[in-house]
Amino acid sequence: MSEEKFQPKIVAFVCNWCTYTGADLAGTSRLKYQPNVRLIRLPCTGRIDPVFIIKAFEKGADGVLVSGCHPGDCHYNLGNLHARRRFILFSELMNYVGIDSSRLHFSWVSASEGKKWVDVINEVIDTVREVGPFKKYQKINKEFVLHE
Amino acid sequence: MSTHHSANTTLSNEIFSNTSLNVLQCYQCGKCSAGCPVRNFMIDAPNQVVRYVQLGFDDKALTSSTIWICASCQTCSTRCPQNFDIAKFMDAMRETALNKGIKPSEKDSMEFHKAFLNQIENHGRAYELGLVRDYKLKTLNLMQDVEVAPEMLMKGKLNILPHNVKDKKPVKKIFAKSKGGRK
Amino acid sequence: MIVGYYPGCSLTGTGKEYDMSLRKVLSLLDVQVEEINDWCCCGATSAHATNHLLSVALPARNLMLAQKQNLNELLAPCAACYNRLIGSKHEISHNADLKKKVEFVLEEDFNSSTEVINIVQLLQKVGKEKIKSLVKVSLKDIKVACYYGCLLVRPNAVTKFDDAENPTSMEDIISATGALTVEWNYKTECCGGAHSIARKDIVTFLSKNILDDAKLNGAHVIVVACPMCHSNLDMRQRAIKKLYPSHEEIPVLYLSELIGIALGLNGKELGINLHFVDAINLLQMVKAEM
Amino acid sequence: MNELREKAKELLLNNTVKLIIGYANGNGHNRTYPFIARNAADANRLVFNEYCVNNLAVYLTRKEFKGKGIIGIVAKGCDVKAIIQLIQENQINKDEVYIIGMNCNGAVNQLDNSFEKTTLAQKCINCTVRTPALYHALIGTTKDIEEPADTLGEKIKEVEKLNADSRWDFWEAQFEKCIKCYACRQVCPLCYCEQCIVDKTVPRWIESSAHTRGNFSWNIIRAFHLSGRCIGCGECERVCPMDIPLSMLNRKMSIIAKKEFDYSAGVSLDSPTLVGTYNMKDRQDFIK
Amino acid sequence: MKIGVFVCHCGENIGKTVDCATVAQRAAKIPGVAYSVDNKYMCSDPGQNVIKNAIREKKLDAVVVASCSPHMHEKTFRKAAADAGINKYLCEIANVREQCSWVHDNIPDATDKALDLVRIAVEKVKRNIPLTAIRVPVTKRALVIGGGISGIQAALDIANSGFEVVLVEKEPSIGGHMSQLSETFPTLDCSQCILTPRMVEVYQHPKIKLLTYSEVEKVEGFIGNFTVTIKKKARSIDEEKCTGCGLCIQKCPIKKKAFNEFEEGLATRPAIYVPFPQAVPNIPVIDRSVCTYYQTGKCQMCLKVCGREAILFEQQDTLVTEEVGSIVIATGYKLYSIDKKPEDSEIKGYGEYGYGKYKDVIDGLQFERIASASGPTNGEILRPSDKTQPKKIVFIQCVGSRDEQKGFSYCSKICCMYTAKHAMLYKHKVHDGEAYVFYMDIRAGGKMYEEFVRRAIEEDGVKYIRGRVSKIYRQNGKYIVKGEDTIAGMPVVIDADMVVLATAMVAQPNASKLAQTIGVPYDKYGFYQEVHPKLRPVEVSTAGVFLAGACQSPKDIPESVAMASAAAAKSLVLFGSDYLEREPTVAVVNEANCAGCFYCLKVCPYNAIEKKEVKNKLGEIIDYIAHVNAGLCQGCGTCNATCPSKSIELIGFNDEQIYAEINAFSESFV
Repeated sequence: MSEEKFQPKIVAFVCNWCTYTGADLAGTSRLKYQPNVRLIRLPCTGRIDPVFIIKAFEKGADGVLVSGCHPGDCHYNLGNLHARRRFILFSELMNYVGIDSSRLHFSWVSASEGKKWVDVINEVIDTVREVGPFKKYQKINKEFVLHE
Repeated sequence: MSTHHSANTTLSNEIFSNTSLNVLQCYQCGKCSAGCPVRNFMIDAPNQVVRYVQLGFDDKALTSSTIWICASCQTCSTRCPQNFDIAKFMDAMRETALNKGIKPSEKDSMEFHKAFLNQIENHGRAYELGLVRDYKLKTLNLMQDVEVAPEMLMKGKLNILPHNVKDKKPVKKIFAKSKGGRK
Repeated sequence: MIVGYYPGCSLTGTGKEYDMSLRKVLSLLDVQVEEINDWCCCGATSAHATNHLLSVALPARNLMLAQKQNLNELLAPCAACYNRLIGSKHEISHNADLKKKVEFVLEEDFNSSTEVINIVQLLQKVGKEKIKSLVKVSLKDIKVACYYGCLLVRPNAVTKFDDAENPTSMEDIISATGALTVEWNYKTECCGGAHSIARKDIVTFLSKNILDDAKLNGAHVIVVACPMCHSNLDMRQRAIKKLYPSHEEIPVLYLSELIGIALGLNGKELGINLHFVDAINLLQMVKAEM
Repeated sequence: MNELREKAKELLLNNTVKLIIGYANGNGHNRTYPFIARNAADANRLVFNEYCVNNLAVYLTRKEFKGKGIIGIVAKGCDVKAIIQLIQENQINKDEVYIIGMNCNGAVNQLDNSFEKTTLAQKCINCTVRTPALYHALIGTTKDIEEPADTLGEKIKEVEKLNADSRWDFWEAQFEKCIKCYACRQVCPLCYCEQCIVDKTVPRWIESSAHTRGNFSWNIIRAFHLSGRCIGCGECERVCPMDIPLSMLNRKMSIIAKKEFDYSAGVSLDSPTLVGTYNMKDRQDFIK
Repeated sequence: MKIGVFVCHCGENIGKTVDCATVAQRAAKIPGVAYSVDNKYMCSDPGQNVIKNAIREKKLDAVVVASCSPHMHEKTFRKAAADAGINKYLCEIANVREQCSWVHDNIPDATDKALDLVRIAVEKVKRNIPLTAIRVPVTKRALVIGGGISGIQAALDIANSGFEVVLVEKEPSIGGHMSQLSETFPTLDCSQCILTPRMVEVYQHPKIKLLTYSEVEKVEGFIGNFTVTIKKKARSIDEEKCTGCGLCIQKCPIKKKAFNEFEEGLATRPAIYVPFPQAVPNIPVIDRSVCTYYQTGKCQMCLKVCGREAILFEQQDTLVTEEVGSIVIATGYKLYSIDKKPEDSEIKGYGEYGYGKYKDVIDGLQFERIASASGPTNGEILRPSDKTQPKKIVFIQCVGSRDEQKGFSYCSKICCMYTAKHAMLYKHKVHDGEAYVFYMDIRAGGKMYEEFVRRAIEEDGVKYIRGRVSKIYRQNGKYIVKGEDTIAGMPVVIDADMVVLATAMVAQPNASKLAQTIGVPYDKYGFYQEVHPKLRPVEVSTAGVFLAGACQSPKDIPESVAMASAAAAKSLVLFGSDYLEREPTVAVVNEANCAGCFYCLKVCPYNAIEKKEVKNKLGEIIDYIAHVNAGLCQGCGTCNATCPSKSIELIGFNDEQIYAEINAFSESFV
């Protein structure tokens, strides 16, 4: 391959109990995935505020993944259910202003789903790679830096 | 279905890339062979053919009569505990054998398939009398079915003239392009 | 009800009585069939045993023809054709790469939404009650072994029709005629259809096992929904008798023929006279005409 | 008019309410402004007409009124929705507000400098609360009015039809204009936070300088914080000096709330809030 | 602030794909990092000393350890930091093993990522503040759910240590599946004989409160302080009055109608019954679904014959609450039932084996009952259809196990052994009989297990055939079993009189419901998920909850008992101290900014948010704002994300820390 593949920057906000542990399991099982993701560990998807996602884009992320426990599996019983409702509203809003599901991803990955974590993260990276660098956001970022 | 494949033998790789069947999924329980209705006519059991491919004995697998005796009834696939589609595997083996120019040990079956497809290529539909004629000339099984053929003719079950589709071109084209696509 | 009709090659030749009886029965049941214009062979076992792409492309062409005739449902009475049609559609929709290849071969986009159904499914749609209401001849004195063969139920993930190991839908339909159905073991065992011509020995052996088990479980008749099964089970009984002189013949009817008898059609109208094994005794049992 | 003034006088004189938040006539123009009536004389200055477009509910959360006895308010149906929402969010005590509900025949937007040329306000199109859902006294009557087409809904649909990049471009062009004057926040009855997130400095989630990047996050987060809460009074858009179509954001969120959760803000005191509740059956087809 | 960074090689585990020396060098340049070093094994004593010495010598304020997952060694490193004199919450972990070196192959990529993870952790730790663990009292009392052998063992171990136990069993008697077994491998001792004394001990134990015919409805609270609501299903019997005389059972007119669960459907029972003669407690229960009185309003025969008036037709289900400090889950397993495909399940069933259709095709537990001296045939091997002695019997292993298509891909572990036992028992009882076992592999790992299987083959002449059976059908009164001997490469057809299927052990059908009630993760099969497969096999991620027996995965009696004792020991560890230390990651309210909208209260899963009065100088209430009850807060942070003005924040994961982490991300890619 002559031309350099675009390496997207992905930030993943994950809950400590399910997805983070599932990602650990992927490691324990020595499954492989692409290295373009940086995880930020939070106690629960309930802790994930939409401002985190916007800030991640502002800081240069090409894609964001939010991942937690399946409904019913939440370590805090209900955190992910409140989060889910918040994500419905926020993902619709983001889509409306032009950040669609190719850049903003959500998943439920349980502590036992190491394989699913690998599949999800590879899919997210591939999808974001397909749509390319988030030039639109980088433009307003750049202008901002100049402005400052 | 497993997407990971590392048997790394020629044939297993070829089958994996053509059909996504991973022969390593087979754990040799023999349930396919146990339920195979034509097992008694085989020398190698179906699971043994899979085993040959697992071990890289590709020729042994491709020349086994088993792949031609298989009646494609899919009983094996339906019951395989590992969800390995053995019937599809057998299809792939036959197609591979043909592409590699390996003479099927079951020559007659092959001749039948050839004669059958020939009919369709030329007429668009199967035409039994022509089919039987072509097949018998090839295999010299001239006396086969003498006990039923005349009566079939009499009962109007064997058509004397071929059925033709009105427009033969599309079907011919499908044949031509499919052969091309096989390579 | 209007339904598309794909007779397939067999129904124009060895299985022509299936075609005859089916058209008559369906018209009595107020089902109109609309044959696909200029359909071609589905490729049968020969294609899929030797050339995968061809085996998908031929049915795909027919599905596209059906689509162009705006048919929502397509009846494929031959179990082999049914299996090839529904199987190809499944494969194309689950394999984008194959879809591209098929479109290359067909030289058009494949977008057929026509649903392929078998005869049992069609009769289920007509409804047992409807059949029951039209029964003129009760078949209560005969015991039927329903033979599904391989291709109606397998692979179950594709056909999604009935239980793969112990199907009962044909029995259910037949109960509308008053006939009794027997429990037996060879409902879904293969008759060796693909080997019909090249390996007569295999077919003879498999057919004998099927026939024997049906008789052992008290059946007077075997009912099939496939012309390949029919020719193996009906025609091969002569060869079986040669090998095993003690073999007692058992008539083999198409599902449409059995229902036709119940609906008051006579043997000739249904093409029962075209069978190799005489069904006269059977017809006499229910006091139906040949 | 007299009915309102009489009622106001009665309430003030018998000490039912401490004061009444209402509208009074401006100077010579077809214009009204918010007015606090504290006695019978003040009551005589109260008016209610099609120029009373302001949502006065915003004053109810003011420190100077809160906890100071029962406050009367002249409220249209849409204003009452805001009051209901405020009660649900514990911002006002429902026993400490006296709603003088106004049967409303639509308010008008004042478009030109002379305040002569008028059209029916966007919020009045397809209004379902011309008689308020909650009131202590009800004044006036409703009559049939002519309603123009709902252009806001159409505008939203047009943006929805664009591809993601074009949607982005549309909004970028809008947010670029924002000068961070916060008039939208100031006029919004539901922006009652003691300290707005945009004013928070540790950490600074939203950059406060007027630049597209900070503007983008400000407007998005504001729309998100109002989702399931905005009652659609349109005051933010009305006061925006840069003509940012903020209603296109807020209405869109209301449409989502209706579609996904069959929820409308400010409709009844008994319905649970949208955020703060969940349903096991909430949609999750977008979650892998 | 002076931060130390410590990069662990974990032998080759990290070092192979992450260039640890480079990471350490580059980390030194991160602002605030005063010291940075790599080491072969950070978690080892010398490794920990590197950290401790650096803290002391370099006067570090905080440390970041780049190593394995925080779930592995966060505790270790925090303790090391604390030993060296800094607050343990000023230690953060960068997970460069599970989430970096083990999942990536490319060294430059993995090294870059590792450095990023370090940077993120450094930025977070800069904003960490010293915290003190929260102390909560411990209720020294345990709940054991499930009264099978695992639950019995766990309950006895805890009770014998002097602590109270509440044992909840959903069936009318304790004993579980073990009470159904005939003899146990590899010693062939009688199952009932070794189990019954334990059951009685439970019943008579002064420290054990036994609640049979009861189910856990609700669990609230947290480790050391659970409040459990238990539903006592109506037995229709006054347990105080009943003497267990059994007269009611004898006189019940519904003699042979009801399905006998204990006998696995091979026998029937009356409407009022005890499951089996040795039942504990020996108190009957009325099966209302078959009882004539409940169906028609007439009969009341049991009431008429009961000398103690102990029959209570009007009895209702009751709820009882219990305060406990730990919970042991020992809910066991079910056998894969293949006769009928369950709705909304992916199980396809084995139509080809005819289970459910043929009476003489039975499962392992049914054979246990047939072989049991107390069973429906008094231990004589007779086939269910016609009560004749089968002369040819076929056992099929791995039915439902190791079968992705029709069952589960896991191995049920015990079937090899119990099939060998079954075949052996059969041969001991039917000397002229033939026994065939179809197997794929023999998995006889265990003390005296392999020897046991060899005995079946060599001494008792059981014929083992390697291959799976494809079909069973009935012909001429025989069951035709079609298999393949894959060693000989030959088809095998056996005309058997009876077939025993070694069906898979599966999770209880309502396992996920209980899991959600308690907050226990479970795997895709419904088995409960332990925290660590090797080092913490009886703990789950919810602290204070422990697992015992087959609810965690298929296992045999000795393993279940060992696990039960382990779970008991874990509870006792908890009861060893009066107070527990809890993570201080709780939410706090910025009272000056709180507008009192109480969305936080609405979303809090623990009701930890209270309304706090705000008073003016005159002492009048002028407003309400939110307040967190730190004892109830579990630290999920949902309130923090919901609060529009961020006036409630989660300590340890506050906005500033997360902002810094996101910010670190941006630097990392520049």
